[in-house]
Amino acid sequence: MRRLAPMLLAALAVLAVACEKKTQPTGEGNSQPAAQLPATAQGGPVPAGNDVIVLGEVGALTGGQATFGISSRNGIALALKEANAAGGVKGKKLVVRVYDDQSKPEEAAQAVTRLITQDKVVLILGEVASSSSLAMAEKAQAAGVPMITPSSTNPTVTEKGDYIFRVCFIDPFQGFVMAKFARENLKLNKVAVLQDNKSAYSIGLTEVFRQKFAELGGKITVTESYSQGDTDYRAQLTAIKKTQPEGIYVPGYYSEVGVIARQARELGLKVPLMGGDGWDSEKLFELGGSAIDGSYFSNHYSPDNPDPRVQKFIADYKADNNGAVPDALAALAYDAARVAIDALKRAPDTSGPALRDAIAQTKDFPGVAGVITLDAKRNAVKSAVVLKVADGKTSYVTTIAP
Amino acid sequence: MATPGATTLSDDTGPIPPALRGLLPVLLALPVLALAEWTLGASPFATYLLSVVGVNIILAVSLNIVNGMTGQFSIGHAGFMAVGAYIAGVTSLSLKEIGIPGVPVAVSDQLLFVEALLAGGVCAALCGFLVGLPSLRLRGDYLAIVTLGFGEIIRVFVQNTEAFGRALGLSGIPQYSSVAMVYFWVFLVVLVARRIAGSSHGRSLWAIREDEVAAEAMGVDTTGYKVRAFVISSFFAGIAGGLFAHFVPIINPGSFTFVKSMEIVVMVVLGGLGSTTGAIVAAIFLTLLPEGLRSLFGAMGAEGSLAQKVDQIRMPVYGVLLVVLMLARPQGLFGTRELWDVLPRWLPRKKKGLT
Amino acid sequence: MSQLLQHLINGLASGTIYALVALGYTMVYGVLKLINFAHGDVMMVGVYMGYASAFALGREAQRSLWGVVVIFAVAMGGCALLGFLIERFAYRPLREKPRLTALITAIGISFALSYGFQLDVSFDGPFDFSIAGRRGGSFDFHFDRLVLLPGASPRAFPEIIAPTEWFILGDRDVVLWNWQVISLLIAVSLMVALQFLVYRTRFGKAMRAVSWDHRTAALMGIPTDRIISLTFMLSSALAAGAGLLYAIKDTSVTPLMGLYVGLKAFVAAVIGGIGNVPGAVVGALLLGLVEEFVVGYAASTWRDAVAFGFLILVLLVKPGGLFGRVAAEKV
Amino acid sequence: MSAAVPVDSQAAMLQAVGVSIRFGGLKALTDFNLTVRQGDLLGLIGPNGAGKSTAFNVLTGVYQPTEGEVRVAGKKVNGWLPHEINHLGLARTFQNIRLFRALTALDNVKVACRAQGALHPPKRGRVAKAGTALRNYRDWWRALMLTPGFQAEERELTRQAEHLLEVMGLSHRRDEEAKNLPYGEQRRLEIARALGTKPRVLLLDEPAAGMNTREKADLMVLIRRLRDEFSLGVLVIEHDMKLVMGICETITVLDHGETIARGAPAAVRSDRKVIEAYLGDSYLESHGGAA
Repeated sequence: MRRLAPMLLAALAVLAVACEKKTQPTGEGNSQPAAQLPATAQGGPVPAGNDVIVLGEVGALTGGQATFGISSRNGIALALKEANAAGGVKGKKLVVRVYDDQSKPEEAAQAVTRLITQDKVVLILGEVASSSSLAMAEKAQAAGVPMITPSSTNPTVTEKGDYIFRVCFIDPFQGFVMAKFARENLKLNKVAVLQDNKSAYSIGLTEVFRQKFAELGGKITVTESYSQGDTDYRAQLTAIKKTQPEGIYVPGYYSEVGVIARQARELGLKVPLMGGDGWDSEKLFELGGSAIDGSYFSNHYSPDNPDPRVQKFIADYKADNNGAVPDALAALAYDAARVAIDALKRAPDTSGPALRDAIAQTKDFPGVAGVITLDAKRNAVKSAVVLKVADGKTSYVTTIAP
Repeated sequence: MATPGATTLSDDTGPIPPALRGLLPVLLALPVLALAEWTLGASPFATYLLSVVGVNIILAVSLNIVNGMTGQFSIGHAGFMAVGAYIAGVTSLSLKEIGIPGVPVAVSDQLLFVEALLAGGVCAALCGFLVGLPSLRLRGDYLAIVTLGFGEIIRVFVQNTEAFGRALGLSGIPQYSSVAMVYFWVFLVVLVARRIAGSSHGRSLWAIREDEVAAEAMGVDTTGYKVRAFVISSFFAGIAGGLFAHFVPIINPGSFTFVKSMEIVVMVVLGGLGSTTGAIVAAIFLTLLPEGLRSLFGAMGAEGSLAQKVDQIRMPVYGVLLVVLMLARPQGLFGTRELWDVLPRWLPRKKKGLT
Repeated sequence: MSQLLQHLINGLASGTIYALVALGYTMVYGVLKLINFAHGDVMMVGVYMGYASAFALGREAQRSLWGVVVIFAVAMGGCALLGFLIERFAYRPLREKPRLTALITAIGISFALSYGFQLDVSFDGPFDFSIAGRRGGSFDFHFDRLVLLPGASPRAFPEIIAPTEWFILGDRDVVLWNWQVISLLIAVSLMVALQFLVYRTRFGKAMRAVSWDHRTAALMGIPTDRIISLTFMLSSALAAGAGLLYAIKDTSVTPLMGLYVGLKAFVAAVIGGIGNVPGAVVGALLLGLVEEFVVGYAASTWRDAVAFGFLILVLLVKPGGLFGRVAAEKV
Repeated sequence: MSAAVPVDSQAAMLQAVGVSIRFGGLKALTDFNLTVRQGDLLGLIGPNGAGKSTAFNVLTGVYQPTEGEVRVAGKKVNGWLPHEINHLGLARTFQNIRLFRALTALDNVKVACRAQGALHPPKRGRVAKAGTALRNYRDWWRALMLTPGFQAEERELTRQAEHLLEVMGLSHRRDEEAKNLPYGEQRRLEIARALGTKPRVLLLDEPAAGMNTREKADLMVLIRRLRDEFSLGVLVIEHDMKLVMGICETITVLDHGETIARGAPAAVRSDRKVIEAYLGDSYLESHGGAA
């Protein structure tokens, strides 16, 4: 009788398999080359209906990076709304299917697999976090479905293959921008670094900043670390203070940077703080109070940009989202969706290879976060802006080109 | 025939010769697994989902050996999973270009995969031993806090080690895993759990769970047994991690947090502390639930927002579920019984009893 | 040298807060032999209560002395009630069940609180109401939105003690703020009061009796249930006080803060010997200093690992913690 | 004084020499001496709180003696763990029955049968312990592989356990969970479980507690029978004077942790100190001497 256990399990497994099979329309393939299905299945994944084109989006709607995911979702929704109002693409309406990955790469991989095989999306948008984008890129590349990440800045993401694109600049560039700005505009000689050791983004920016700043003749006095979720940074700041820096580079997220600023001032560190696009949030001013005034960060776009295209985007976004000012992530997601729509229009059909080629040809595309030209490595070549924080808002300082 | 497992062993009347009993289930399982692989090879989503389910089953069943059968309380299972995932991942990465001469590439890959898995499992088991030895000597509560701390230490270690990809994680691990491989290990862990439960070792574990002082007085080396249970449990957690690393394109420290540990604990508690099949059922249910809800909302046409709410309330609901479960049915769905003990009456069943 | 002094101040500041939270763990453990995993989250709820009442008081009132008293009273009173409810409905029914059951319940509550508070539930107003004052005047309140659950993103705790620099060494080499001293005073007086309560009052005696053996204590006519309830209320109120001091110090308020602080405080309690009141304080101060010096002088990336490594080391050398004893179970 | 059985070739199986134990300031046991040989049937009595159970706990390794020495089978076992002492041939029951409540009667006994393992004394020392540990893992491996040898062992265990249940008259309860057994049977099951470890000395902690007169009489017969059948030395803690006086050859009386009397039942019964301890001074005063 005890042999019942394994047998039962085996039976259960078969049952589960059977159930799983039933839910899948038979004969449908994926575009994996290894599939034993007829080659015809490879060509064009059939959209859910004949009159719609389905796009897929994976984002962190819950978990640690939820605010980023939600901004991105809103930006994409706006772009699709506009495109549909203008008659859609090839006479078809656009639909986006959004899945939450709870800020976890394994969930992102699961969601993207679902999008590709079950929902038969023609193109994938997402993610913000580079870990999740890497997981998705692997799956999308294997399946031959193009993917555009709006805001993953880690260089390795697009290295996953020729179906993976991005519409933002990469970490090394952002680190370079701040190093250049600190050295040339602020004329700083000695800078300390405080990085978020839990975030690959922060580590990436730190590395490049340190290297560039040293190349430009500056000196890095010390590099300290904290972990996302910490609230007491006095130990690190006390150690930093001893080295008497003229500025501190804090390439972290707004949720921690605000508190760091307060504690730095409390310990008598009055030097300016500098950071990257992770600072971009209304919350920064609440958390940092007046302590954050006089700090600088690099970003993808500035809401102050008088360009009517940008101002129209801001107005439309506000109208759709209870008056919230779009952050850089919303702007990038909006751009990514519009690049995708543009490629869909130009491509002869919606198959993976056709779309891939169309996206790769994107040139001088006027996005709200800069003009987008994709280079051979499928990265956007764009300039960055530097913003200054004062009195509860940001103001444009300068633009730094690659 | 009262106690499934133990007493049935004494039946000499079984049709199967004793020498074969040990291996027979394995022989039976292999063709089933091959069949499953053959039918599922074409559907990546089913493959992925079933792999996730399988890994969670391995985690739940292995944790049940410590938390259920032995009555200890480990809440750092994800830490051991992380050890397995990273060690197996790094092993596979470094052996990526190497093939075993004389065999086809696919076979060589699978052999190296198993080797990587074992490396991960053994390292996890070793960590289990190192963590378990001091804390299992102390009163039960200490195990909880030390395992929790262990998980944190692992996380910090990974975050500071370049070879493990630091915060970004480890990507590019060859995706060797398959449904057959995952379920082979599921099958193994279930077999091991059931055979332990039915053996004299299992009885000693139950005895420790029931009354540690009495067990010690009856000559049970309680610390030794607890450590051994812990080591076996960690080994399988490591294997689960290794499998995970070979079908998820990237592993990073965020996948092995305290929250993951708690998800496994919820599975074990929901299924019934001490019930292997209970752990399996709970693992399947809780893993498929979010996907099921996704499909449901998708079918209802509710995009984004509603499904998103569901994902959001999942964690607090887990918490409330634990409390309600403990108040209403502290023994979990099945208690210490197995699936076949609770099947409806008209099905052939065994008499009630503890293994 | 001045850096060392600053590190000492920082370390002691976090240590005192760990100590207050650790005391709650230790008291509950002493009485019920239960690791109250939800303790840190009760603290978090207390902080949000304080946040809400500071918000309701408005910018002027929250900085006055009576404003601060009201904020502390609301948070500590509210948490005492929460602690009472948790004990009454989640732990008491399980008191005679295996200890594991209550531990799982505690973890469940911790999850429900820390993740429940990450949900966004609010109602759009406006809401107006007023409280009549004694001398004819009235306090008018106006809110645009009523927030039931605050959501995941961090909030800045208002500066309820107007910050002033009190002591500056050299050219701002070592800075000490008024609120740091006030926090320390509040923490120390809470600890002294607790010590007095446990060792000098009838309630304390009853508490210690219950902790020794609650069944026997019940036979001796001690109202066990009431003593346990009171212990919970006391420890929860302490947690709320600690939480407010923490929020004043670090200004950032998030639903997950309870998990982080609670965990560290629990580690401190175990290091000191759980169940032992002075042990919790010493363990907490030690932990605060160890963390500070690891970050200040060694590698800041290894802080959390060192904290837990320290715990495991202590358990290896002294299984009962620094001040605790491993009591053999009564057979 | 201590020689109900004459000192001969029979070695002392259990020996306590000058054992004292202190809990904080409280002396729970002072200068306790005791020798149990094979075939002995000894009693340990005393008023509540006299230190009887403490004595049991020291002998079985639950508590460590503050002073003095405990020897089992000629080995000094201070600092040994209870299960190691058990392996030397010392088994016990508990005052407040501690069965494995959710396990069946048969499994309760089988746990003990198994755990007792080899009859040779447990190894001490690091290297030997590591060896034992490795053997233990190998043992688990055999269980996982269901080797024929392992299956034979399991059958043998079942046979032994069934035999013990039969001896204790519990065969009809074989497959019932221990917690569902009536009180008297639970007591008997505890004895069966203790016997499963193949002890040479059996310590019974108030075996007759809660039994009626008839059951007590049966128990007296049973204890004697067990001693003879299993060649045991037996040490009984009991409140019931009739039972103790009826079966024990030598009785040790404890009061406030001190040994106040020792000897044959008749002698103990008339000992002035014993009566004082049990009945108080006032009883003596009013009755004017030994009862």
